[in-house]
Amino acid sequence: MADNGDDDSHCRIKEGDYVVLKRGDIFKAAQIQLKKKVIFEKQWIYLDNAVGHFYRTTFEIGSGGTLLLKTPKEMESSTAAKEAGADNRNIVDDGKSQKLTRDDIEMLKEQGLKGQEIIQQLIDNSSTFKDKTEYAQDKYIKKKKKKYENTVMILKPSCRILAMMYHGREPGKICHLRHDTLAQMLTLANIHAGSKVLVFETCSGLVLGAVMERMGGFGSVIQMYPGGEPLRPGVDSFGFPSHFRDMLHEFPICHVNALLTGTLNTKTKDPSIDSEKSVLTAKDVQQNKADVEQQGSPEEQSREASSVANTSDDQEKEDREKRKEAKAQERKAKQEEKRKKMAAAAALLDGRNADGLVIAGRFHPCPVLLGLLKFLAPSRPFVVYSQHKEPLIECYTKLKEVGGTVSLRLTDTWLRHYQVMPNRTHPLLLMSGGGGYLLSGTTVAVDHSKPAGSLRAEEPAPKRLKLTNTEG
Amino acid sequence: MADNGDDDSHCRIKEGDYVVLKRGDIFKAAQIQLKKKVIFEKQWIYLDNAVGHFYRTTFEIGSGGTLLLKTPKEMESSTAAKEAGADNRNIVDDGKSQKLTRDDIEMLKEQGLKGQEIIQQLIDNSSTFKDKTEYAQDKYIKKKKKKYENTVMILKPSCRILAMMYHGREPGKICHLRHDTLAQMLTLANIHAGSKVLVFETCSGLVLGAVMERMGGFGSVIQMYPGGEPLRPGVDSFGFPSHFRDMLHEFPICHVNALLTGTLNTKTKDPSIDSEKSVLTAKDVQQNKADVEQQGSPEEQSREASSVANTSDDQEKEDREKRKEAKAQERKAKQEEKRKKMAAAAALLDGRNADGLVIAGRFHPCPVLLGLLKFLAPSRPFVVYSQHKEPLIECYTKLKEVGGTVSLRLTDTWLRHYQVMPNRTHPLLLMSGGGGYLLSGTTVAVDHSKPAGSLRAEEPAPKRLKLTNTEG
Amino acid sequence: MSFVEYSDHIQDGDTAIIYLGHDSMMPVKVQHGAQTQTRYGAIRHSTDLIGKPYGSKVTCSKGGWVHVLHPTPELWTVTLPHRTQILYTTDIAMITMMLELRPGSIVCESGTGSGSLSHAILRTIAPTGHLHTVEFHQQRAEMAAQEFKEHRVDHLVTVRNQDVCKDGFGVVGVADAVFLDIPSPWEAVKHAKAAMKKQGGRVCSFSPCIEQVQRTCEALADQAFEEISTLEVLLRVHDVRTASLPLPDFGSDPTETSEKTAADSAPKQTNVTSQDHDAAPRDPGSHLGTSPSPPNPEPNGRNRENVSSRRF
Amino acid sequence: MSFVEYSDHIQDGDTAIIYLGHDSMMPVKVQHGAQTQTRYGAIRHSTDLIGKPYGSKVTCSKGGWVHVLHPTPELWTVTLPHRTQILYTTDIAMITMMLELRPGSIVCESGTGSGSLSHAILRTIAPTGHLHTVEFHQQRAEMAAQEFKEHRVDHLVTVRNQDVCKDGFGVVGVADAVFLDIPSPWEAVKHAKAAMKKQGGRVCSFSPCIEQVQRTCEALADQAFEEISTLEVLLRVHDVRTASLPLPDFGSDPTETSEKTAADSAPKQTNVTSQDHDAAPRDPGSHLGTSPSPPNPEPNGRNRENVSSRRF
Repeated sequence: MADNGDDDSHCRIKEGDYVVLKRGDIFKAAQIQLKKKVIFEKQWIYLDNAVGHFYRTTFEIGSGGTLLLKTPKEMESSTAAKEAGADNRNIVDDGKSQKLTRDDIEMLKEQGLKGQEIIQQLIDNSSTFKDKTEYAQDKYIKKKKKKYENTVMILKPSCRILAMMYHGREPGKICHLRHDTLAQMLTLANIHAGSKVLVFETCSGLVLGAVMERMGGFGSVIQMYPGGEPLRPGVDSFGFPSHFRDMLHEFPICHVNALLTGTLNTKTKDPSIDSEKSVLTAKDVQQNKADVEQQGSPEEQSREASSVANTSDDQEKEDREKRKEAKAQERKAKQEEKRKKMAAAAALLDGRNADGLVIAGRFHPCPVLLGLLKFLAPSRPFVVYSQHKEPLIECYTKLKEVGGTVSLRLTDTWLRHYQVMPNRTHPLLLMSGGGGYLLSGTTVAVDHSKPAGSLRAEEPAPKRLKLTNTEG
Repeated sequence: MADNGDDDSHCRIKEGDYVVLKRGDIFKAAQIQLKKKVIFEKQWIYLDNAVGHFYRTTFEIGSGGTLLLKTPKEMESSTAAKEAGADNRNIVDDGKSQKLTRDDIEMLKEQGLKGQEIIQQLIDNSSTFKDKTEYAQDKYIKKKKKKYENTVMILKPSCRILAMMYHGREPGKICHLRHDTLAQMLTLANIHAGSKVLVFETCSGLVLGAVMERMGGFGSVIQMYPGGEPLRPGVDSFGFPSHFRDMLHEFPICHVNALLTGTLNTKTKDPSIDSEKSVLTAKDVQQNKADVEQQGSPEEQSREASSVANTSDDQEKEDREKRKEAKAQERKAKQEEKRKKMAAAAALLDGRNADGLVIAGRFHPCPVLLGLLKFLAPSRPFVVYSQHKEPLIECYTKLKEVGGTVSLRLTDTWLRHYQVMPNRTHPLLLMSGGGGYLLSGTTVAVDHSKPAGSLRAEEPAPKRLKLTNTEG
Repeated sequence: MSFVEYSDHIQDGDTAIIYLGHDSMMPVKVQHGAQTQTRYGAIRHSTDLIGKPYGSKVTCSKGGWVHVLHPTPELWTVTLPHRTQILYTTDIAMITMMLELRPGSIVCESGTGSGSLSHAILRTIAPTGHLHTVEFHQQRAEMAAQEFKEHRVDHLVTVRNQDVCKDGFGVVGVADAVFLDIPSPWEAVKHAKAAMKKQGGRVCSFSPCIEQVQRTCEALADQAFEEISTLEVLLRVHDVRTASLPLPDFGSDPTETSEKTAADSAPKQTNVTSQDHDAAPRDPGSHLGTSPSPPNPEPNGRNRENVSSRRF
Repeated sequence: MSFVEYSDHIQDGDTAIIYLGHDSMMPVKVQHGAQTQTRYGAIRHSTDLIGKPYGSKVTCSKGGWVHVLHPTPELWTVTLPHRTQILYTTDIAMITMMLELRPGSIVCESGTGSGSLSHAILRTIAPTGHLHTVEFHQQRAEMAAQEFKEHRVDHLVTVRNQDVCKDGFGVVGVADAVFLDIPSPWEAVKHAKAAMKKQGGRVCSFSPCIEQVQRTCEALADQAFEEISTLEVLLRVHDVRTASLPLPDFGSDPTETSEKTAADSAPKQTNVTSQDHDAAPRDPGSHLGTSPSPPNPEPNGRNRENVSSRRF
């Protein structure tokens, strides 16, 4: 960003770059890998030819899926409105206005006609086109363009683009979080460089990546994850510089209570000599496996199943033993790696002085929020996303009950696009509701003069305050 | 409506007419009564001078509250934009731009200056007015106009106007039903002349009046009311022709079960010889009183209380006896009247072949809907309004469970106004949520092949069907 | 059956609405001997429909069943054959209220289009009102007239095949309300005024684009319409369903018993009843209106008050 | 304290936010020896604030208490002294995302106004970015510069007192993003382009009126900005509360026992948790934007992608 203007190397597409392909409103994340097919809108594409070009270049997809540089502004409005009817009184709708059949069009395609040429053919063969109003002609061309134009633009990824991509392609994978809602979250949680932020999400890593983008490599992000491995496939798509990874920590929430009560042991090298730890890691692995299975690798499952079924001779038995041992080693190494990571994250969490908390996803937000709020310093913002309003109402009510927060707000946003065109300006559809709901607020030092009923929540408060005093 | 165009007598304001006073966005219902003060926007007004003028005439309120015909188009944009700044860079906000003090303005008012003259004085004495942009000047004038202009327009009431009036003045009295929501209700329930419609509302009679307006005196409206007297103060404000009253019937819902089971006795002349009936009417009266008290007639209460306190001599005792007897007579007459009305309504309901059902108000809609749906013929629409979504979700779920309805939809509407002005066109605030929610659907003949669990709801179905067959 | 009067039983010649399932309906012209194919099999009119009460459940030839509904303007709107873009119920409801329609109203409308609004107007103004509807497209005008006949509302409506911008509504000084849904409403404003009763009335124009609304507002103001207002109504449909949210596992916690109890006593799944809304309003033609108010033929206020709305 | 970095304790010279209650806050400049009056009584800075942790509860002289919060751009937006109409958080959040702001971004802004957006931009682009903000009103420019200093973000921002439409942003070829909130944004579009890096960037313009948006879109298209889009974001705030709905009494019903049970077993009052929304969005300036996309200085696509938005 703060580069000098003449070095434009970071504006050019390089091998290995994570990019986003775009056609119209359709986005798809991809990586530039030579000779590797990418499927986009039902077409195979090779991205090789993009290398060296600037981002935001538009390519035509040639035969065999190679990219061809698109000559600028080839047609645009050339076909529109040469001869237009004043209204549609003369159009009789008999379904026979287009003389080209579907087969004709397929033939044109096979002949290698470009999208825009096909559209011109369609116009020439439409008996009603010239009688249509200018407005209707435009609409017709747009529709056909969408269907037959065969171009792709290559974009540098950003939180804005990826959020729109996910919402358009796979809203279920991000719990229907809309990009305007994500924008609110990042702002309401005051995400910025140099802070220490907790993120708990099941939105494919989109929220985590967005937080990392806003922190620009400065500070710490601790991904709190539900068990097994932290899942964040979307983070790769941001194409962050490698040093961004240094910000990122992870902590499994199944150890949250142990951490809070000081019973979490992260010092032990060999988990087998620590029984409590061992139990915990076994659990981890088990959950991990469950998660992997959920993620859909049935091969391993069936392999294991078949190996059990086929035990007949000793050789096989021995092999199996060996495999078992190798696996155990592998598992141990993994556990050790995991332990180290957890220790680092635990050290960050231990001060209970985090600067922000962002929760999004399919888990019931109420226990998640109440559990993780304990790690925030006082006077720090938090924000919780849910696709549904009801669980956030529960959070709101619960927080009001236990205290320790102010400025609670339950909100959602509506997004409305407008078409702005000469004589054709109008609002487009209103997007609302589907974008999800947010509960936001700010932590405060907990009040000691509350009635006994809310003691539980009040309990950790002095500790929190003290920690802030000593470590801040 | 279908009058000949030359008779404009119905377009002129007459003594006794129910009218709506309007200033800006403020509405108030009133009746034209000679020499009677009406309070509107903190001012006393006599409407006498309006008589004979056309509806939609604007009057200036003169001294003493008399109406003066406003000379047409007195000022409008005369003051605006003679000399306007291009932007606001030169405006220093020091709170001293207006040289007239509040006292000065009060003095001008006392001198009898009209609103527009006061505004001109304000402009002349503003040091920043001429530096303001045209846009800001306009805004300024509008604001001052609202404050100092002293006019009133007299409108003929309509469901549109009264709905806007109630929502603006006393939204609590109509359960925050917004006029666009009311519009949806009337359409979704297919309200039209010649049908038989059930209305259960606690919206001051606005919904009932709206239904009556749409039926134009043709057909029957049965107001189902919760006990005591049917409350509908808003119906008067519609100023319906007297024959509209012939449409209107009323039935207390506390007799619904009796009616459904055939145990309702409406034939008896003297309620005292029918013990069951007597119990019911006593209850009516009691509820009636409670309602009247709620409506705020504390005079009667205190009068009764004082008469109890002052009993000392026989004369007084006798008087009290007489009064008691007179009251009992009155009560009897009322009961008889009520019985007759109820008998008429019961006859209409008995066929269980009503054409529409409209529910709105503060009662939990779920039991109300399930209870009153039984009176609808199959293939008839119903609509339920609630300020809150949750009770309608309950209705929805329950109806899905018990069957007998199709096309269930839970909706709300958003209303957005736009300012359309040269170079100043923009959307205004979006009104939403506050307008309430609707559940609408259509009855069907109940299915006999349902599981045992929903038997209760299925039970009355054959009866309903048969009634339709025999009476339809 | 008529679109302005309920009947209890299905008769030969009726238009009935076959309810197939949520948001799935089709209209059918009931004819002795005819059959209608549905995805649940055939419906034979003579045996399955004629003489049956409206609202009945009918078992189709493949064993599936449907409900047969009495037509209403609202059911018609969602099942009618589209000859043009149509107005939907949300807008129709608002237009009906803003035009203050009621039994006896005399209404002018252009264009007739597919007749979606026309049927709703006729329902509201019957039995004593009248609709003058103008459609410049001949085929459409004829089809609308045919439909009005089939729906037994033809005594309440006059269909004219002419250009409203050039030739007006064909009536003068009779209308309580005028509705415009044409590409250049501003060209028809003077005709709208002419069609209205001299004591005044209301006008509503429905346009997709802001520029059309701007020009129409100007034309309305020029013709001395008052209280011009522009508005849009959007419908939101709420789906009612149940969602399960997993609860997080924070691990065992021997020291904080209250915490533990709170976590463990809760079920692993929480049921929430939740509503999702259409990301966009159901009605494709959302609604923006200008509610102008009417000519002022005399100085002392025989004003017409009007609404004009526009479509996106 | 700084607006781009959290501190744990309140210090002399800080700007702190006093939280008085729901939707009621005020900013205070912390000064040794100073007092601040609130409706709960006075707060003495030396004893009540300085040295206390942010988030603390402070008891005022009348016995009432408040919380003292660390400033954030969002808290500042709702407490800052208005010198102009300001941008609110809902729009700011959208602008920040649409402009793709992040640490290191070079941003141009005009006008500075009351600095509501400026603070949010600075928060997001710190510690390596820079904001060039242009304000034509001298008094406002000076007050903004003063505030940036007090809020310890002055190293990240250059305030210029000039007319952006005539004199531009005072920088050329450096900006990743440009934001316009001026009456005639179309006049500044060429300056926006000049201020941007030659490889491209994004622009956002915020205007109340559709005509302004139309002219701005035209100017953006003329300057070869691409993917121009216009949008509006509206905030809805839900109140959480409990409502009681009375149940109707249909009277006794000896024959239908199941019915009766259903009615009688239900309580007379049903509690519903219900949300009411603001009838209107909280932020007075609602939001409409055009997201244009950028100049195309070379045939092979070194494009800038832009957003422009407008305010109502």
